[in-house]
Amino acid sequence: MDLFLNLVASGLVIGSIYGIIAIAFAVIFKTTGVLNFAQGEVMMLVAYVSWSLGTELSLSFPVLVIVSIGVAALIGIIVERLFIRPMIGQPIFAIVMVTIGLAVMLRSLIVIFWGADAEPFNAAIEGGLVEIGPVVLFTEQLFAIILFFAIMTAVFLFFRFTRIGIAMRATAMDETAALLMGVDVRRISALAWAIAAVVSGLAGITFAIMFSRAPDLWFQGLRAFPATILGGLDSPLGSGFGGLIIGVIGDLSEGYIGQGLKEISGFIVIIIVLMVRPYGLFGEKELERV
Amino acid sequence: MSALLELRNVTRRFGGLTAVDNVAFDVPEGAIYSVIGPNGAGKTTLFNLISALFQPNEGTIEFDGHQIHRAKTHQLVDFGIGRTFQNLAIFSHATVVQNLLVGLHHTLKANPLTAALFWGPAQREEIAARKRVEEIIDFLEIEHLRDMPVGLLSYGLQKRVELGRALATGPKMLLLDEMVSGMNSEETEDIARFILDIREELGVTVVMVEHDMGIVMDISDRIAVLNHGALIAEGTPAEISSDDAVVQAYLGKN
Amino acid sequence: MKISKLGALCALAISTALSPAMAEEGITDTEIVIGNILPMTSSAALVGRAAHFGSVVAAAEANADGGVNGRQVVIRTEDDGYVPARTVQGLRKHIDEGVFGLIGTGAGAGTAAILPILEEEGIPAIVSFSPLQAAVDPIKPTVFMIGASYQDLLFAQLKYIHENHNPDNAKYGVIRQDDDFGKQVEEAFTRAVDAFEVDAADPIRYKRGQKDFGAEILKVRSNGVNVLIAGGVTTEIPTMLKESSKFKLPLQVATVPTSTLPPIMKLSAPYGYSYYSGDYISPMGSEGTAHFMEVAKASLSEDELKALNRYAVTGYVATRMMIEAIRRCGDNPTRACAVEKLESGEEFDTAGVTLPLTFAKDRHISATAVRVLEVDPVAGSVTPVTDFAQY
Amino acid sequence: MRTHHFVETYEKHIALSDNPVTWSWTGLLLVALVVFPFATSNYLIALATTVGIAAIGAIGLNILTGVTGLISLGQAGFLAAGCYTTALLIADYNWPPELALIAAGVVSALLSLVVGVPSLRLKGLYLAITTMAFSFIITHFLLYAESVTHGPYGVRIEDLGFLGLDLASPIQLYFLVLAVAVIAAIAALNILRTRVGRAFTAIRDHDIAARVMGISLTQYKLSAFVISSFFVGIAGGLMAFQFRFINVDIFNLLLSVEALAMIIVGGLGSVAGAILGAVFIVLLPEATREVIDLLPTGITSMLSTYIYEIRGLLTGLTIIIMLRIEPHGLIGLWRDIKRYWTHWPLSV
Repeated sequence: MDLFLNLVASGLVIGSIYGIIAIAFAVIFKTTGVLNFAQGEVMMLVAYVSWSLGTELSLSFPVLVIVSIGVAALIGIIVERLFIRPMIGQPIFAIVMVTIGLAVMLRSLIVIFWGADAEPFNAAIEGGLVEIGPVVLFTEQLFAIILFFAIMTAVFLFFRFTRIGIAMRATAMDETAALLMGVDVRRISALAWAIAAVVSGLAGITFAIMFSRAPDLWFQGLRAFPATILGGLDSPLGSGFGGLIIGVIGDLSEGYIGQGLKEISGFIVIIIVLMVRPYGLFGEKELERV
Repeated sequence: MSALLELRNVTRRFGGLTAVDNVAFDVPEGAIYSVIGPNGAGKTTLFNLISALFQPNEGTIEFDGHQIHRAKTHQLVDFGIGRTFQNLAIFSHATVVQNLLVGLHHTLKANPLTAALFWGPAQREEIAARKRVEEIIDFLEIEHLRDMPVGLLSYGLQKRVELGRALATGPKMLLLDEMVSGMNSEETEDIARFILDIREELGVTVVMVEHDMGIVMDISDRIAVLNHGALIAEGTPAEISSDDAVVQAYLGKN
Repeated sequence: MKISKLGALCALAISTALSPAMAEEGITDTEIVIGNILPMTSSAALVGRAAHFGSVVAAAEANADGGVNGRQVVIRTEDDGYVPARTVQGLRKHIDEGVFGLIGTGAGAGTAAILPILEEEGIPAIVSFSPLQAAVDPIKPTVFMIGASYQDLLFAQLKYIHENHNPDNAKYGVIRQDDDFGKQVEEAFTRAVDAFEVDAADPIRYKRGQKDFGAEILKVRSNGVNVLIAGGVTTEIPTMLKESSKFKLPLQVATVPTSTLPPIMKLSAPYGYSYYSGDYISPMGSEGTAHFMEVAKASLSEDELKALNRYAVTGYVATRMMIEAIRRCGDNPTRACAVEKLESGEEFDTAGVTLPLTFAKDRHISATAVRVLEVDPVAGSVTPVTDFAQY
Repeated sequence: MRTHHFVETYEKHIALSDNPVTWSWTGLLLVALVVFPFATSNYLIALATTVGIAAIGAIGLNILTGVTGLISLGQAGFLAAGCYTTALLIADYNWPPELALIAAGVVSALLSLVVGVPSLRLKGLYLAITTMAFSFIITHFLLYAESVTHGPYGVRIEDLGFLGLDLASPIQLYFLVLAVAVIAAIAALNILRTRVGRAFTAIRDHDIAARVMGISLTQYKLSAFVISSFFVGIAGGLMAFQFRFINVDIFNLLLSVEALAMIIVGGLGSVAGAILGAVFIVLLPEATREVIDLLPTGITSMLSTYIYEIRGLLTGLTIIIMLRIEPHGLIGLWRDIKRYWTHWPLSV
């Protein structure tokens, strides 16, 4: 039982990270139909910039988070403006490919700028232990879980109650209609990228605090793929929960079966789930009109 | 004239909504048969049932001895049913010729292996298919557009290509879903002429869903009227235009 | 098919533009080319880059002395991205552009992949980046190796732990990568478990590039392991230590020599574990590497200096040996001569990094003696706890 | 250039090209490809061999993704299956290489049914990610089923001959790959101009209309998977010939992404586009290296610390610029240029 609970907790921690990144994927996909292959790299860029700010300016953690959110939003907007907006109107496929090119570029840029070495990301929240019954977590691990639920709540409230959030949902459903209703579709695209950069950036920072600020951080972006597919590409909240499920299943399968299953259990799960629900657990089936 | 298509108590529900409600009628062989009704009356759903895109919840559909209500969509052309769609469903990147060739799909035999070799029978059947396509191109008078990507043509011409594609399947019966909506009167007349020619020259039975009352009354042999999924009248154009229920359905609510 | 024109033009243009003037066996009147194929990108870039700069330092040192009998040494490095198929491609490119000898031969599987080509082409090579038994056993005519195998490096540490700490109810465990490198790590574990007749938990495998070791450490904990081989390449080690510290597991930890990499020590510092490492060279920063560092400072940029670690030292030693062998051949060095000098039994000086090294006709491996080191990440110190010995 | 021409026979209608200019260019290209290896270095021959293998794989992927519209991110898995089949059959079971190569195509094609059947209901990116998941599972199996696949040790094959060719010789291997690539291109062009290819396109453009035209989605989607994977499997088998040592490391996601990049950059749905894309993506890193080498030595040595990152940067940038200029790929660019010249001076 002790092992089980700790495995679940450990799975929730890493699953929270996957979940947050998956939310970022889903926000962009839902509003623009693009799967952003550079999400992991954008996340890495935010984490690196935030690390530099933290070490150079020695900001307190809450201030660093707020500044990082601003920086992340800016990064999202700049990337969208420079690389995505000029492609509007082109086949989705071409845009997806641009994000792949962008990913390759960002990975290289970061190493040129910051070097190839891993560095610790020191932050005030790090290092303490929290004991909940038999479960032991580092404070930053608990932070990851809390951050996950905070972002889930924020995303829910944003899409449900804010004007702009509702406009984004409208765009997702019918771009032409949204245009006619006076929604600025271009601004929506920029906003989606900004939100995704902020959300994934926070995950990146948390991940860097838990592990290290290293040039392979982008790989977590790929790790989050199964989560967003499991939850539904067009469902930010579903994608989030998908992350938790993938994380927990991964750690449980490693704990009880082994054989390197942790890394592929997520993929096995999505294959099984998609057989039953081709649009993910929480995704919406597209209506086909004849 | 014997019945080519027989619908018996056909019902189709989507969730709580009954889109087609206990509909029954016969389409005689060689007829031009129209299905009309206000928007949302269930006409397109009915077409989708006849072309096996949906399966009825209740009832049977028989065509020329085949049980459509149990068939797979892709078997229809083998039975002899071709159709067009309300919203254009052509392959817009492909040329006119390529579109028409797709219509001949079920008459050809190449499999991936023989296709890859493109030798003997595979080559001969392609040549034969090209000849057949030329006949249809002649019939529809679109010789000059042969190698145009269909997406670049006018709406009316795209519709005509779609009609050609359906003809290419070599049907006994054609289902035409709102052929003339969005066309000007000249284009509409062209289509009406083609429909008559199709019946006269090719001996094909035509079933059409249509909003344009002009063409319906001009060329139909018989008409079925749907309202809220139910069949409210069936008969010759003259009978239909004097039917109270029909007048009620079209005008009554105003 | 009309675009084929473009293809034709491209093919012609490329074939005429890129054809290099072929240098016979990598030697001209003014230059001699020594090649590396190393992971300059990917998760192993940290060690691959360092090895490359080690070669560069050795070449710079030789060139500062006027080169090798008047010829300048040129180091040419191909990136294989830690992928054996690309190691093969890299070697083909080297052969094409003319290379005299080879130092970096990719990681273990990469080395295995290129061995037949090295034999076919008769290229002298000193394997040093990633020791691989198959490179010298059986002996290949032109292939040499310095350094002990990962198996010996780890076994030495386990033996030290067994003899000096011997925890109550010792239970051995291993977390290792699921590739050929991990295989060697597991072999050391099996060998120690058999030799010391101790209790052991099932080995745990992880996929290359994995970051999170929560579940693995929980397994270690529930198995009651107290002697652990943390078989990561680089950043996996601090992560394993971190998770262990959460439960304050009483662990003796053995690691591969990469644990003497400064960034890894820095990352491990907060978790209160010191760990063992084994090496066949003097640790960085010790007296043994003083000469190397001096030359490095003279020949590398600020940025490049930061990239140095122990893999730079092994790269330096191997390149230095190759250069010395060529020098001993006089004015008209040939590959055959260099090989002959290498296996002549004469000593090669390594500038204090190791004792002078020798190869022999029937022994193409050297520097196999291992010393166990205790790494204290907090103090940033690496302390030898045994003498060099064969394992 | 020609502006108008008329065809007199149906045979000419269905020919791959009725234009003598095209045929002569194609012939010239083939001559160039045959002469090329005698005028260059082994490394460039090896590079050309890599391009050829990539082109075969890209032609295969293009049938699935470009023509049929089923996006696959699982090419690495099928390639691995083919590569391991050939290598293991030769190394452990002493199969003749000729049969082992065909077996690569067959095994890969059969495996694609395992992926294809459960993927029938999936669309777009869901399908893409599912194929990616399968490819991870395939490489995981290859790594862990040690008793069959040698797991982490990889598989080595010794010198081998193929229909009298000595594949250890770069030139002879090049000619084998060239021959297979030409056969693959012709086979693909043939498939695309018959009812099979038209059915694939119909499914991509409008799957409901395709069904109504008598095309069974199940049958043709699976056919697309099988045909595509056969090509990819053959490419994998040729990889085994080329490397003669294989392990799973190379069959990573990046390879699948590169494969997709080839057909997108080259031009979706076009055989020539797939070939162009393969040339482009394989040569891009080499080209960036040449560009860097052309810089003054001072700059080059300044860049040397991050030379590989700079190459990555250029690669990413080139893909982005390429797509910005011409989202329809190189083949689209080529058509634009051709149209421009044909209609000049009216085109301006």
